[in-house]
Amino acid sequence: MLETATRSKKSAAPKPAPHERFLEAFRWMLLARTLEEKLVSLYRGGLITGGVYVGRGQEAVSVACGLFLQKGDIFAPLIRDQAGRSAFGEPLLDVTRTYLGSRQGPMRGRDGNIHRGRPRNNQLAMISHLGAMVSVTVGALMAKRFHGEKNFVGLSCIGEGGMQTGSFHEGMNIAAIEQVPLVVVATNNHYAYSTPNDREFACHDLVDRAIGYGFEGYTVDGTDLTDCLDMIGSAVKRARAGRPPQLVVASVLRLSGHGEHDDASYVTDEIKRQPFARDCLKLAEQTIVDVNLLDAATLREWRKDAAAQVDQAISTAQKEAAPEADEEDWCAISTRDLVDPLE
Amino acid sequence: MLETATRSKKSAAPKPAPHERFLEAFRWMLLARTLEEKLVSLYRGGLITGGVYVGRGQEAVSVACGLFLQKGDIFAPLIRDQAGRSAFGEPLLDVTRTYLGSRQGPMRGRDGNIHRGRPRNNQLAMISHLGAMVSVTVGALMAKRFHGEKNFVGLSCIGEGGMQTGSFHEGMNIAAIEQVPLVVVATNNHYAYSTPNDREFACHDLVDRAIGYGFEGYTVDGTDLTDCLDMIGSAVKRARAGRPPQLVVASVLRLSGHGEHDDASYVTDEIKRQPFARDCLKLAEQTIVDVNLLDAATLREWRKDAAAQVDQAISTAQKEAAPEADEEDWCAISTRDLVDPLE
Amino acid sequence: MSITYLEAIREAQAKLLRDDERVFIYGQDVGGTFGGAFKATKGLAKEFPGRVLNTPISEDAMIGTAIGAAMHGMRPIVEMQFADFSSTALNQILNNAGTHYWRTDVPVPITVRLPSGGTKGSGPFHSQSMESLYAHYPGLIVMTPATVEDAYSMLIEAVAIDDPVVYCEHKYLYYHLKAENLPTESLPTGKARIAREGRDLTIVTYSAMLHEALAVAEQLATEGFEIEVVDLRSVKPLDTNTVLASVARTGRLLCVGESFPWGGATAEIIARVTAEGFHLLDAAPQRLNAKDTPIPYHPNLWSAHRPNAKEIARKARALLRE
Amino acid sequence: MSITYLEAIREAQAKLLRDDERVFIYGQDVGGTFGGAFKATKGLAKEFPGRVLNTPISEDAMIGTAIGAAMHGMRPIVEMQFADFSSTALNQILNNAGTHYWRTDVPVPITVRLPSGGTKGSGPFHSQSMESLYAHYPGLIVMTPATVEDAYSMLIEAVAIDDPVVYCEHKYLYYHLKAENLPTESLPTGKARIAREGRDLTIVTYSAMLHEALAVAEQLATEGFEIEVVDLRSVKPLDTNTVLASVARTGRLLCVGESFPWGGATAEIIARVTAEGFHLLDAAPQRLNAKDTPIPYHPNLWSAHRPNAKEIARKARALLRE
Ligand SMILES: Cc1ncc(C[n+]2csc(CCOP(=O)(O)OP(=O)(O)O)c2C)c(N)n1
Ligand SMILES: Cc1ncc(C[n+]2csc(CCOP(=O)(O)OP(=O)(O)O)c2C)c(N)n1
Ligand SMILES: [Mg+2]
Ligand SMILES: [Mg+2]
Repeated sequence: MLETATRSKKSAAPKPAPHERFLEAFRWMLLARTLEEKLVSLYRGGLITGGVYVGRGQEAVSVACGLFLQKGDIFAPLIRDQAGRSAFGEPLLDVTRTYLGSRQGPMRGRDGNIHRGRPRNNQLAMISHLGAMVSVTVGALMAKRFHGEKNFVGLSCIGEGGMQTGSFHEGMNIAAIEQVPLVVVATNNHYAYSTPNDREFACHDLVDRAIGYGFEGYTVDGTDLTDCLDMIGSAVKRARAGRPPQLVVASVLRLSGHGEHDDASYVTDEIKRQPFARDCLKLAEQTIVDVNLLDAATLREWRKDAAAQVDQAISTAQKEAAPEADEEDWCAISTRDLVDPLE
Repeated sequence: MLETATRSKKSAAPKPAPHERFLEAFRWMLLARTLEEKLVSLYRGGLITGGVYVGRGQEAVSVACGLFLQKGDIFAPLIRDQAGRSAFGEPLLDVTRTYLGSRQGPMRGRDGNIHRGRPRNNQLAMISHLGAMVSVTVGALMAKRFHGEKNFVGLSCIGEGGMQTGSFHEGMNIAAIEQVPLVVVATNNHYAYSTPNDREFACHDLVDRAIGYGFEGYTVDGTDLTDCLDMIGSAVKRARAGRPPQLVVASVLRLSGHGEHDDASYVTDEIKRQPFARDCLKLAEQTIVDVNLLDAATLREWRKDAAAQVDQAISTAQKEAAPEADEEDWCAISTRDLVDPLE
Repeated sequence: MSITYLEAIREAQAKLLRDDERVFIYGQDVGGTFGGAFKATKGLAKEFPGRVLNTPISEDAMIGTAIGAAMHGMRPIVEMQFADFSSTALNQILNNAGTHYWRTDVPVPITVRLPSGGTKGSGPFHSQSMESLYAHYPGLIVMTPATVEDAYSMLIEAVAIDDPVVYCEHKYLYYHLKAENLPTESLPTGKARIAREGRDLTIVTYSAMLHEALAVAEQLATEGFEIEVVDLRSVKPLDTNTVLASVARTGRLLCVGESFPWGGATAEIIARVTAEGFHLLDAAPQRLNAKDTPIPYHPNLWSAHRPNAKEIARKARALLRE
Repeated sequence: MSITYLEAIREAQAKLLRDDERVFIYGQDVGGTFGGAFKATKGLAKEFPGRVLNTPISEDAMIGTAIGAAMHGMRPIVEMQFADFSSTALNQILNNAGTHYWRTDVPVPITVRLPSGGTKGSGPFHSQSMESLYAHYPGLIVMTPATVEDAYSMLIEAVAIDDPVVYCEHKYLYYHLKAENLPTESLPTGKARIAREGRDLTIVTYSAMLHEALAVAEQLATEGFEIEVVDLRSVKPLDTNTVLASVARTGRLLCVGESFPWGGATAEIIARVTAEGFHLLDAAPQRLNAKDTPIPYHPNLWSAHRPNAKEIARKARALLRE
């Protein structure tokens, strides 16, 4: 059962039928939701230092970001991309170790929560400064082209808030100039922290930015898993096939606070009644039930499996030692003989 | 005769007939061209320290930027806006004093060439970092709104190269959010220094960026003075009337080097043959002759007048003393008792 | 009544909005019902409609807009959500605001609030102390208030000053620090304060490290040493005279700052004191800064990365023995 | 043969492109037939097709792209058109490149070339020396070559180093400085060089100021003083040992740098020397920097704004008298 999180990417396997892909995606979403709910309860219990940031309500978009990428593709997830990270191959232990400050995690206690990644495995480690990772993704793709690699793509995630940074603009523009096979998935979850769209931008539709960069632009209903899989899947396919860079703008509502410290009391009732405020996970489950893709027992089994995986990842990380200051080498550069002899 | 450069804005006067406006604009263009040719020859003669940057070929766009602004409007010109600066009311002496390093110029030898302005007279003093002046213009307009002023606009210039900066993006976006009465005139002169358009951006037409910001967008033939006056004039009018911010994208060729140190040998023959490579000043003069707006004697008179104004501004500035280090107070802040007692 | 450092910042802004119609507040999430990531502007948007404005995530444009408004008669206060994010506004701060008066004779009275410094679990991008970057460049005043009283009075002063002010408020002090009352008078900016008198050693510091230094002074008092603690209050201008006068009394100098070690405030103090007060020193002046790595997320690492009371005490004792 | 500082930079890049297929050059106007605002890449685009690429005016993205490429096996050299414009890339340099190895264990071998320092008539935005900003933050190596030989060999070394390097090349030296040959061997980065031996006073400096210091040493020699001149070569790492050894010989220290006075390299040197070599000093260590204003356009002002031979000589004489 536990292989769900660790089975390798199936790039060589035959293309799954649409409903198989749907179920696979759903299972990652379920895992992400389960994991994040657990992280939230640990946070509430005072067991996590720093913030907890979840992707509740955004799992359908996110999972589609991770699911179509193959080994060798570049993925630059952001704050709300647990589903996509898992689908891309991030072990649950990377998450729990980072949140719980295990010295064995990929960040070794040096960085926390969502600021994690494994650049060697093509999962970039976001910095906080929004927008900054787009051009980094472009550079990674250029490196692959320099190396003569073929058939690769990169996917970089952004929120509608991050789209307003200068860094994002420069990254989009340079991607189009360099004609790298890039997909940018922008999730408009209607808030940047507490700030509603009307103080974030003034255009009618963010997808209208695509043309100004020389990207191809698409919109997607982020609450609808089928739509997400279709639209993001085909954007990835187009980028891989050599079409111009792709911008996909998804519409959802963030179904949580900005972080778990935030009660999101600024979210208006009116917005909560919008179609984009629906819970993509519930909708996907409803589809599964309606179309009878799974029987109730299997669904129950999947839930249990997700919970078991999460529990194990948490209990493993919890048992691991924290980093200790006197075991740190406190070197910010890898070239040890060039470390400045500052006291 | 000399009043051309100093007569005050005619906002209260009745609206001039189109051909009067055309002639007025032409006269400023002529003055700018005459001035800049003289500055170039001073530079070649080693009489100007630092660079000389001219607007040759861009006078029609530029003059239209300055001409429709009234007292109280904000103008943020850039590198190639001599015509617009003059039309907005910048005295020629400001130019010659700055280029020649007179201590009496607005920059007092502290800054040079195009980096000049009189913020108190609403002509902003650009910093070199491109894109940075858009948001500054927005702020100035917000201040006016805070003060309860009415009926004002701001106009901020940019090149197609500067449009690729993050700063420009943020400035455009915040302008639209704040719904300030702003016109941004972007001049695509087909090069940023030596870099041709295909390494600057990859969209089909830069005006397509307007929609993504919530601006109204227009294109204009920058070689055609009538078109420039029409399009920029009406953009200013729309902004003043409360329409959303306006983006006008003009197409021209820079008919000079980036600066006078640059022979522009990278400009291809093919591009020199394009319609946008025509000289707007020659075209305007041709129109004047064709439609018989002026007789030859008056035209000659205007030329002589322009030359006389320029000569006078140069000879005045040349006679003035240079700044001296021991008369500088070397204070970067105005609050003298908070100057840091650094040696 | 009891008021925190954070509340003092909020109260100062409320007063500024009340007393001066040129003031407005500009920043991410400062408005609405929310009142900022740290609630430093809580309630102000409602109390002062149209004057506490949310911005997009556009630090460069936030500062650019403030500069334009300031040039035209307003007194904007820009809140950066975290000091660390001001890196993307740095060009506007240094090259536009910082040069404007000198170039054009028109000052730019903006106040940029930087929630600064480390707190546990905040990591490399939500913990930085950037005062040394901003002080290095000409044209800016850099305030680093360490007390509730200074947080209040210096913010009010910042807005009154005609020049750009970078106001570094320390997040660790937000809730930790309390005072009985808001001050009615205060030292002017540019004057350091003797936070504790002593005669054996001078510790010069500012912002959150003041409290570590005071704790050390307290502790060393039990060992028979009298430590004088100088709170710089602003790192630019930097009150060299007060520091020199203290070193004249004690003969020993330890400078403590939370920013990165290379260059910066502690080096600047030492360079000044040794240039002008070399003969006053009975021992080599020393300094203590954060370590030369990004700021770690994990509390175990973080508390060793910043200078802490234990380290300061160790350094102080070594200096006292010399 | 005679080769300028600028040609050495071009030659180093040609060699790097020739010898190492991971290298590419990225920057505004570096490509085409143009070869950069200063011609530091002249001819290279033609000689190495597809590896010398013009970029849009997007400093943040230029560095971001380089980081991504470096992380994946390339060795990008990014040319900033002027150091001053790196302010808009500073976030990527400090917070992305500078933290990456420490956070992820994956180093980011980018080289950022900054055409630095003042030349007459260049004004506030084309004259800056930014080494102190970059050295203040962790994670970067900051080179400041002062000779043709170092310009060449340190650039080659910069690209070989697995960590991000900020390479500050001085525009004033581009044409002014010539050497007979390119070096075949060199000191490694991190080692300062005794540029002139002496026993009365140590002047520690780097980049263009080295030549002012050497001129002063020459001049003071006629007055009977022997000045030792130390060329730091890199300000981070900073070779404290060589400086201390020199001060041990001379007992007197003057630090000269062209960047702004508050904080920065000269303060850092003094803080280190006084902490570790206090007893070696016979007089108060002094420093000389540019003035604390933006860099003026007019040559009359500019030549007084930067430290110049006359000022250095004045300071040196005063120090020698003490
Ligand atoms: C440059 C920058 N400024 C400010 C922040 C602080 N910040 C973190 S997340 C956030 C809101 C992000 O909104 P959005 O991009 O829409 O993503 P969402 O949180 O909605 O998923 C802000 C302002 C930041 N990370 N980066
Ligand atoms: C942020 C920034 N980077 C680099 C430069 C150097 N630079 C000055 S002008 C110029 C080209 C500008 O091109 P464009 O905006 O098209 O204006 P044009 O010169 O064509 O009128 C460059 C790269 C700059 N001024 N600002
Ligand atoms: Mg959002
Ligand atoms: Mg151009």
